[in-house]
Amino acid sequence: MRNRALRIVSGLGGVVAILAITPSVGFAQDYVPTAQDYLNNIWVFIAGVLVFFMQAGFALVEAGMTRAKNVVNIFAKNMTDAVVGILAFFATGWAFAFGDSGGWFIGTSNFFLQDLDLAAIPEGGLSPGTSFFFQAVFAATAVTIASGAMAERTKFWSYVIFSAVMCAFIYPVIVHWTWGGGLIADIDINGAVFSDFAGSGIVHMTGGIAAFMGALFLGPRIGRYAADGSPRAIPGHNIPFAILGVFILWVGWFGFNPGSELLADEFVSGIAINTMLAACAAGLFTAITITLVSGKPDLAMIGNGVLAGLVAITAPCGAVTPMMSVVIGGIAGVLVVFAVLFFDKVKIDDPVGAISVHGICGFWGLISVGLFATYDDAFLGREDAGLFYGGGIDQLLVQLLMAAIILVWVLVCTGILFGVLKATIGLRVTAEEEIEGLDVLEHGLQGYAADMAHTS
Amino acid sequence: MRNRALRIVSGLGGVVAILAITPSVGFAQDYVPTAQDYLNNIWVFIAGVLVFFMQAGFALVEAGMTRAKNVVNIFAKNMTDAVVGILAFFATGWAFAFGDSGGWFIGTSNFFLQDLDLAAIPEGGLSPGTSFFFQAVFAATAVTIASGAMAERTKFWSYVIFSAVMCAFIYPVIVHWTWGGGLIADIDINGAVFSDFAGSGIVHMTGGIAAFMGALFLGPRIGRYAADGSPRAIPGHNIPFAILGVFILWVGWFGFNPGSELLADEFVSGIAINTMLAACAAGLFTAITITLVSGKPDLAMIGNGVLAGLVAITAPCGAVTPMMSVVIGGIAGVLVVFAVLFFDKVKIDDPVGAISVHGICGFWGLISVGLFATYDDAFLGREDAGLFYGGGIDQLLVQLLMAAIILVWVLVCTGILFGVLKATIGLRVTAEEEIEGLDVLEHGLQGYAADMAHTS
Amino acid sequence: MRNRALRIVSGLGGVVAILAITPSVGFAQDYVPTAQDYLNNIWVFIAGVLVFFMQAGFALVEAGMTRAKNVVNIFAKNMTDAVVGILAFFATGWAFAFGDSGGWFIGTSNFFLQDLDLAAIPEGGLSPGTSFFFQAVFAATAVTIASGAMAERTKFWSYVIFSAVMCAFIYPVIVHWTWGGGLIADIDINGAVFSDFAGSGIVHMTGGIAAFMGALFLGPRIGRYAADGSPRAIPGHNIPFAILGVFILWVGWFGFNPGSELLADEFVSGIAINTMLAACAAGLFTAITITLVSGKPDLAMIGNGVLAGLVAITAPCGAVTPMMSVVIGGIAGVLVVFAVLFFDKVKIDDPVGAISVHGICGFWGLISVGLFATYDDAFLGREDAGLFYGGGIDQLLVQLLMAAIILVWVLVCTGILFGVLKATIGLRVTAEEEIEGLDVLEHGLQGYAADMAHTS
Amino acid sequence: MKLVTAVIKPFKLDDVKDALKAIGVAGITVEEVRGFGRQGGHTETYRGAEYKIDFVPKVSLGIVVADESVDGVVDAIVAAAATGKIGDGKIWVTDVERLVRIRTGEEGTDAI
Amino acid sequence: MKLVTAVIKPFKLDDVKDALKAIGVAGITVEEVRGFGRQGGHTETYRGAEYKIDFVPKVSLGIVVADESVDGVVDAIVAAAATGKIGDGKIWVTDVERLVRIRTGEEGTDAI
Amino acid sequence: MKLVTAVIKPFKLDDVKDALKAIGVAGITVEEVRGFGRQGGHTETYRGAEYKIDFVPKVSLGIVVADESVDGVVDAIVAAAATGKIGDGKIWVTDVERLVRIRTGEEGTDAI
Ligand SMILES: Nc1ncnc2c1ncn2[C@@H]1O[C@H](COP(=O)(O)OP(=O)(O)O)[C@@H](O)[C@H]1O
Ligand SMILES: Nc1ncnc2c1ncn2[C@@H]1O[C@H](COP(=O)(O)OP(=O)(O)O)[C@@H](O)[C@H]1O
Ligand SMILES: Nc1ncnc2c1ncn2[C@@H]1O[C@H](COP(=O)(O)OP(=O)(O)O)[C@@H](O)[C@H]1O
Repeated sequence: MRNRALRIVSGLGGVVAILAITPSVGFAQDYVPTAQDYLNNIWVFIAGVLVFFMQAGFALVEAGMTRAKNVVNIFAKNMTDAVVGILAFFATGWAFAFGDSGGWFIGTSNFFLQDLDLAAIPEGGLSPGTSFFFQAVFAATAVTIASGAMAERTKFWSYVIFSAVMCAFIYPVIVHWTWGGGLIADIDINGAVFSDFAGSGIVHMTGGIAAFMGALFLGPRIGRYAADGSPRAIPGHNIPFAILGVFILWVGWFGFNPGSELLADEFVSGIAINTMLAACAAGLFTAITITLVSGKPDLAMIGNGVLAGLVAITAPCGAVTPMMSVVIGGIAGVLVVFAVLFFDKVKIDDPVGAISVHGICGFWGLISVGLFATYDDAFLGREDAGLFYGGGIDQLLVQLLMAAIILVWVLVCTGILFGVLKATIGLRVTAEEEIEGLDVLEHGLQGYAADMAHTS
Repeated sequence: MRNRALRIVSGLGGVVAILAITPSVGFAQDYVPTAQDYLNNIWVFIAGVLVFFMQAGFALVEAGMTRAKNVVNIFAKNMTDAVVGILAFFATGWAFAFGDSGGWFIGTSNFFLQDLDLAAIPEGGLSPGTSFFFQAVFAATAVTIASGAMAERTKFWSYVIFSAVMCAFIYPVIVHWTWGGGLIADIDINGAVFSDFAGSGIVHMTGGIAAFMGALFLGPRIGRYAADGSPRAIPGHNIPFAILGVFILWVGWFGFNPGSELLADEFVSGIAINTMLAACAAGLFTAITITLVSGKPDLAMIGNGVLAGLVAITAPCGAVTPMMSVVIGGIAGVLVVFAVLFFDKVKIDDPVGAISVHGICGFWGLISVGLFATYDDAFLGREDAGLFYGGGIDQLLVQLLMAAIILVWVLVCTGILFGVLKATIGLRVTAEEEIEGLDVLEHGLQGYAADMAHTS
Repeated sequence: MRNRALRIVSGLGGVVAILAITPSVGFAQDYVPTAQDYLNNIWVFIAGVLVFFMQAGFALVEAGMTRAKNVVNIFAKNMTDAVVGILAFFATGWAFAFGDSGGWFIGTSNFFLQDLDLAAIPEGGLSPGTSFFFQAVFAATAVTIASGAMAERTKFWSYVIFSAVMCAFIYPVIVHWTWGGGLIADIDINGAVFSDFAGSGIVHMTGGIAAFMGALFLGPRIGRYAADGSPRAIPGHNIPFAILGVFILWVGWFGFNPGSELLADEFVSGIAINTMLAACAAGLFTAITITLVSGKPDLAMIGNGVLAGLVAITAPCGAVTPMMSVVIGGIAGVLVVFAVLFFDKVKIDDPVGAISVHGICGFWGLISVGLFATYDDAFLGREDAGLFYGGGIDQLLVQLLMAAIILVWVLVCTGILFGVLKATIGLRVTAEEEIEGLDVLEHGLQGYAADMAHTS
Repeated sequence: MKLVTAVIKPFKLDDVKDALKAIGVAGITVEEVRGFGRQGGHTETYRGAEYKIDFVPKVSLGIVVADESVDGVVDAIVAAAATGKIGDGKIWVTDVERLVRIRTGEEGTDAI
Repeated sequence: MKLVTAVIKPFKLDDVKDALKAIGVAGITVEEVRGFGRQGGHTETYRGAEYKIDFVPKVSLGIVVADESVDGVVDAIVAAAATGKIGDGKIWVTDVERLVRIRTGEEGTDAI
Repeated sequence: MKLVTAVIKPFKLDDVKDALKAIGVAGITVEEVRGFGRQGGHTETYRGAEYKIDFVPKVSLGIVVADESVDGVVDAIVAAAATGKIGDGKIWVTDVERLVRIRTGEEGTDAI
């Protein structure tokens, strides 16, 4: 038992002294962790908190880029991603992703964290508790990406179901195939193995593809396209929210990428620098590109640009130089502009650009490893794996193969899911509800109630 | 003295190398701390920063759930809780809470941090500096809870005085009785001793009771009840603010609970997981409950729900399993809905639900330890203390006794305080001021000035 | 190479175990860092993340204190400070500041981080990677300060150029002269050497002077002064944004000052306490002062006050007692009010008070070291250097000399820069654009588009 | 038909609405407006500099009614909106030559 | 000249504007308003307590036209704004005795 | 009595208000409106897609005055609001049959 006497201040100038001799959460364990072990776990936990903070960022970006009449619904969807998504990952997600698996497909143990000693820190590694916390907030991120593309027209309860299935099954299976050691982890082309350090593909491309399918099944918002089929902008109602959201997401990314080192080592700050520079380069190149395309530095697009850079560097951040991070980010910043224009043209209505930012630039990040990798990020298992560093095309092929597998899996799963939802309880609100706004009809609430209406 | 030469970059690739040989803040000390000691202190400090961030969350939740005409006053009150509250805790709060005490009642040394070596890190513990920082931000949290219940009708300067007294005296005494080793810490029922890991009772119930008294002494806002006495909703003017606030509070809670371990050990992430799951379960169950009650998933109520789960798990987070955290949170999520409805009916006008969230669910969290405790959280001093784990009712009795003591103390103290304020400078603004809004009349400012009014 | 096998979960209950044997980002190194070394670097990195978060705070404060019609432009400027500023610091800033220098003036190596082993952690110090990250976010802070004073009338692309030059050259040179070991670091008056622990002068005064020059070259906003020359207030459009920004900046300052210890040692929390208390005291004294001056507790001014206290304590936070921190902060809180009134009177239109907060109170913080320093903050190299602690006036003189050098340098550089911009592409938007608002004309975007305008 | 325009204090809106409902008024169009008048404004200071809040928030109601209903409507508004304090507001009546219900195309009093 | 005032559903604004442009209307002044009428509102609950959203968002258009154009304008609005659903709104016409273009000081129909 | 309605550029509001005060106007009711007219709007692009900002922000003033004061009021507004640039706005005058001060029940010019 832990010594309570030491928990209670003995009165010596308020010094709180505690000795943690035995477990309080979790059962006993053999290995006695070192200060470095504790540091590793505390650091990754803190990184996880930064990642969780991204939930607020996603909510703000989505809310800011859409209309006031739907703002309550948008925050409700994002709150759902955290609340339902994390519960789903707790129930089955973690088990499917990291549970023991006979074969390549799926894990089948530790549902609801059963039979896990959360406090057992292995030598030089993370305790199951730390791992679960970090993985759970990642899952919440993966699902919330789709929310933006489905904004302003999705039935709330249908979205809740999507969110649950995504975190309970679709995403965890991909994690099992990669970080969990399944299907994709087994690919080996002349020694080249997959590398997706923090999840450009596993997390963002997955979310982006789900976003695409959501937007596809829903169809564009009323008024988004003119009679002649030309796209008409529906400007967001609160740009400050959107950009505040971008800043918060950027902050969160300093947990997302550096935290994925899963250790408190000498490489953390280098990973952070790559993350920072890619975001900056992307923002700058988006500003230049959109100014050339439409004449003005459209801040909403620049916001997309910064996020595009962050998404792209998520895979290569541990394997490339700062200079190449600028290149990768810069390309993402150009890419995202044309991607947004493209999806607009083909009538995929994505109010916040989630497909372009997370889907397209997630893909770009994944293959950029095959082009620019020079350091061993502990996935690659070798130096100079990138094509431009003499590594040949093997790595590029593995990355492409990986992207293809993720694409197929998410297309099929979300296709079935959205199809079933559409056929049963329905995916889209009525035209009347969409025109009046979802807030009052779905939630009985106005986002911005006027004082007027309720005094006396 | 510390070697300045090392402070200034010698030019070797910009490597900043420093050796801290002797103290800079605080005086000399004997024990030479280990890396683990430093880790403990840095971690708890960072947790304290997260807790401080909660101030922004409280301000946003309160502002979002009230009217635009009072938004300046609401941010002013929350800023006061930080500014005045922390100064008051510095002046006398810490001394009363953690100063040496002859007996059970109150500490009487170290006013204004006098005679404390802030930098003295004891073996396996926290320095007075780290402890003070962490405790000070807790104090600011305790006082700011009441702000929400007193919103839209309280005189600013009266609130300032309340805020000061709360942090200078009322709250510190409770801390002294518990974490400080006084009255409540001395209770022992067949070996069962109090357990309030991070303060469901000490911090939140305390704040909730003060909130109740504030709302009681103030009376309901004009227009809150119809002529026939039936409650009329006064919807908040900015739901996005409210939910952003909930997200920020949630983030802060990852400092509040895990930081209360007061060590960087293997239990931190488990505590965080319990915190996260309880919040999720509460949010989900509130969504379901309010939908059954009023037909729609009211996001403002769901926001309360998430906070209710966080408050409830604050006491048991170190002693229960993840599964039981879901149960505790889920119950809190249901409880908070009916608590809000109840206080509405009895004409206690609590604009943000502070009494229900912090008072009622703080109480629930406190007794839930007596029901579900299975691990030793270093307060309990034993395993399986909970009723449902064969620990008998002793623990439950201690927790109930503790709750009763807190209830009486806060009722009496705040009763006297609000009574005196009401009898002297007055507690409530004039009806005219309340109708016009507090912002312009109390602060000379509009929350949202129109561009119109000030161009040319 | 790093062991991939350990990267991929072997299935043992999802425990992710990793051993980082060799570098992934950066090349090999000789010294094997200890747990304490890793802790130092992780801590300073996390502090850097908090500092980066300040970008959001600056954006919110500026946006909240200005008009809705310019809110997009304001967020665009602040995003630019991060995006362009950090890229500029990466390109040349770091090299000028910390590169090898033959003499006192400027560094000339490691442009674009060339020839730096980012991962090389020296004994008891920070790796170049950690140092760069921390210094880069500081640079972004220094430049963003000026944004507020130049709000609502500056051409976007001119601001972009200012932002780049500031981070690429003007600020880095000052850093080289001080933390970099140049001109100012070489000053020695009877053993008294400069001390600017976290940059009241180096960062904030620099930013404040640039802000002054910007406001001077731009001239006041249309309508800011009545025909008779009397100042007319232009109230901010969103006080909640402004105060949320203040809270975020306050949080960030817990990275800014404690992080500047550049070590995870026993002094971190003391530095944080000084920072916290100075902010509180400043907020309180500003509230009292402005109430005496204008009759009401003007929250916008109180927000300035809190920031004034934070700026002032930034230099002395490592050298003074908590009590003296209250004094230093309190004085700053009074100072800022009269500074704002003064600049108003002399027709320097500073919409957010950046000159008063960062310039004046940065100067105050710098000289306060000469008055109140009692501990050795590792710059001073001695105890009791302050005038009031028997240290004589030597320290005061050094601080004054330092301030004078910074003043001259920034006045000259920004004078030339703004002069050139004004003479070429122009610094200020047209009167018509200023009246209509910069958002639509510069960015093609409204900050708050009405739903109305885009349905059907 | 006539258009009755009433400028009242915002917190009186619910009372006035209920009063009008009570006498059978079927429709009202409401706007948030700012009023300048005898009530005057405040002179406040923002960050030390003075500014006048000349315009106080008001609510304006527009009600189209049949000629014979005008007096009743005006009286009802006065009764419900009056506080006796300066700034209670104004009511004015203008002539409406034609009224159309968009949904049906009905004209005149049928459209009210 | 006449002032044509039309209260319509917000999402119809673009259609109505285009319809009026089509028939040569040179100017419109638009306001966001709240309407109370047959359409009624919702009774919602906020944190468990009931409240009525009596007023639904509408948009009001004010158009000054020459007498002879009134019918055309009214018809155009009805055609563009009608959905057949309750709440489509109203149009009313009042007489304008004088119109001035501020820029030029022009009066009467020249000022339209 | 007459109701003078003026639609002006927002930044001219203070000047117009002061000008009206100067000639003894006791009360004004102001609204933020959006204007469509010769001034035209902007075609902007948002995230790559075009949209028209057809309506530019304007401010509308409503002033009820005695018949004899109309010309003075109109002239004062024109003088204060004119910039000579397109988009300065319009002023129109309609007849008011009845005016009531809610506070006192006073009618007619006494109520102004
Ligand atoms: N001549 C007027 N024309 C238009 N609106 C007016 C006029 N006079 C007053 N108002 C409106 O009525 C409101 C109340 O008028 P005010 O003179 O302040 O109080 P009271 O009506 O009690 O004398 C004003 O705020 C303004 O909106
Ligand atoms: N008598 C009236 N006076 C002024 N505005 C009215 C009147 N009747 C209706 N309105 C406006 O017209 C809108 C639509 O009217 P409503 O009765 O709801 O539907 P409909 O016009 O189809 O019968 C209302 O919301 C209100 O803004
Ligand atoms: N026929 C009209 N009816 C109502 N409002 C009008 C009319 N014509 C113009 N306006 C209003 O006057 C404003 C200015 O008119 P505009 O034609 O743009 O410039 P100008 O009045 O200088 O010719 C418009 O934005 C609109 O609000």
